[in-house]
Amino acid sequence: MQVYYFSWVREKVGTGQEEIQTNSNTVKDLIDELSLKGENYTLAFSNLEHIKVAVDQVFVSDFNHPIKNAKEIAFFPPVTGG
Amino acid sequence: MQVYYFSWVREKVGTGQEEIQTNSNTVKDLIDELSLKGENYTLAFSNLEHIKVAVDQVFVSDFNHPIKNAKEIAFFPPVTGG
Amino acid sequence: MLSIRIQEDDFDPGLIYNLVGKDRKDIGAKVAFTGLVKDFFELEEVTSLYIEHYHSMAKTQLKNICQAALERWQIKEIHLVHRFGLLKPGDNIVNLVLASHNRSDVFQGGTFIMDYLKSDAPFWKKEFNRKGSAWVNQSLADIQKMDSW
Amino acid sequence: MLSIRIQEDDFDPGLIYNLVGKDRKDIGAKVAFTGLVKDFFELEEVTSLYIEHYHSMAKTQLKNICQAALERWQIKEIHLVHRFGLLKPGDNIVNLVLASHNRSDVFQGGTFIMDYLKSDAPFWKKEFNRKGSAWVNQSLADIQKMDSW
Repeated sequence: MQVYYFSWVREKVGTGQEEIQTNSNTVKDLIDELSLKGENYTLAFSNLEHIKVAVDQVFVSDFNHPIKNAKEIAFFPPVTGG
Repeated sequence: MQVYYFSWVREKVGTGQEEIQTNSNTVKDLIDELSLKGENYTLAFSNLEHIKVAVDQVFVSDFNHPIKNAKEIAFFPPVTGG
Repeated sequence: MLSIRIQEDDFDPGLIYNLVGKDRKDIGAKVAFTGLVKDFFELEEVTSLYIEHYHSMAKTQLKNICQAALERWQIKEIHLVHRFGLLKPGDNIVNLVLASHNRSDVFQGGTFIMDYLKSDAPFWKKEFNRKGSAWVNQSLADIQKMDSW
Repeated sequence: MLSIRIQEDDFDPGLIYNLVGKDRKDIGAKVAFTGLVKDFFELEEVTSLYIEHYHSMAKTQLKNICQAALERWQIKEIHLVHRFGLLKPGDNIVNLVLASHNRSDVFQGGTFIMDYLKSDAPFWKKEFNRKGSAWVNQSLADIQKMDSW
């Protein structure tokens, strides 16, 4: 699946987009898996209170939301447009 | 004093402005006095529920409001601008 | 900055909108409101609308309403124009532009000014169509909107 | 009519405002809102503002927000533009124009769309000045405004 990072999450991870092969079942599982990839990921996901998630472009407030069959997951801080 | 009439009050009275010499003490007294001047005035002031009054360009909700020393009195229906 | 005009001539809402706050760097939000003549309201197939007004009192009232908004919200600029005379469907009647730091100040201030203008500024509308004419009645909704502030 | 654009290029708020509802005779009220870059916010003496966005989701979210407004109020036209990229103080960020029969529909619809856009549309702002840079934080007030609807 495609994983997107925006704003300071992107800056901390060091990339805006990557293709991930995963067996994770939920958003939380994916975050745990990503956090093992390196210190940049650990830092980016160190405080999940500041992280918003969209699964296939829809906001998901429950981190136990399933991600099986999802095509794209995005992690970013609360939005500040307008 | 100058007396002004606007909208359908003006149309019923038949003039938009006139100079009146009066000894009336209140708005109500002036209306009674004007109503005696002719059928056009009687008709214009027949239902005071639909008449708004401004004394020296300030809305007055009490028809017992004094008009001694007033320079201009205006009679008109509720406003509909904007 | 407060600018209020009452005039018979037309104005250009887009031009006014672009000019308000131009070259300032402290404006984060602008709102414009324009009221236009519809071809229906009290009457059907309206061909023209006559706007009568009590000039001296209208100027005072519009100023009072805008001053109240300036005291209540953080607003940097208010530009208000109201027309009188004989207009046609599609014509501009009234135009309001507000500029501020914040969006909620301009939205609330704009709504407030228009609500009060509708109930407190001495303007009257008369509609004409092929069959006749009718003075527009003040709507209960407009009185309630003003009273809600 | 619903028009939504997300673009890097600038736009002309006055021109858009004048075009919306042009030649229609059933529009009694128009509202425009423009959000602009201020030279202060999280930082002082801001020299530039970078707007990042999640394009596909932003398009969907803006459309959803506008559709919700169309269902809730009597609105004839909505024209929304949001910019991304590197901007300077005084530059336009977002522009919204609504047209309707009635003023309360455009004021309420406009406030609603901007409140939701601030909390639900995936755009992020980063301010730059001579000393450094900072991502703008979402304000509690903005969350409360959205929740109030």
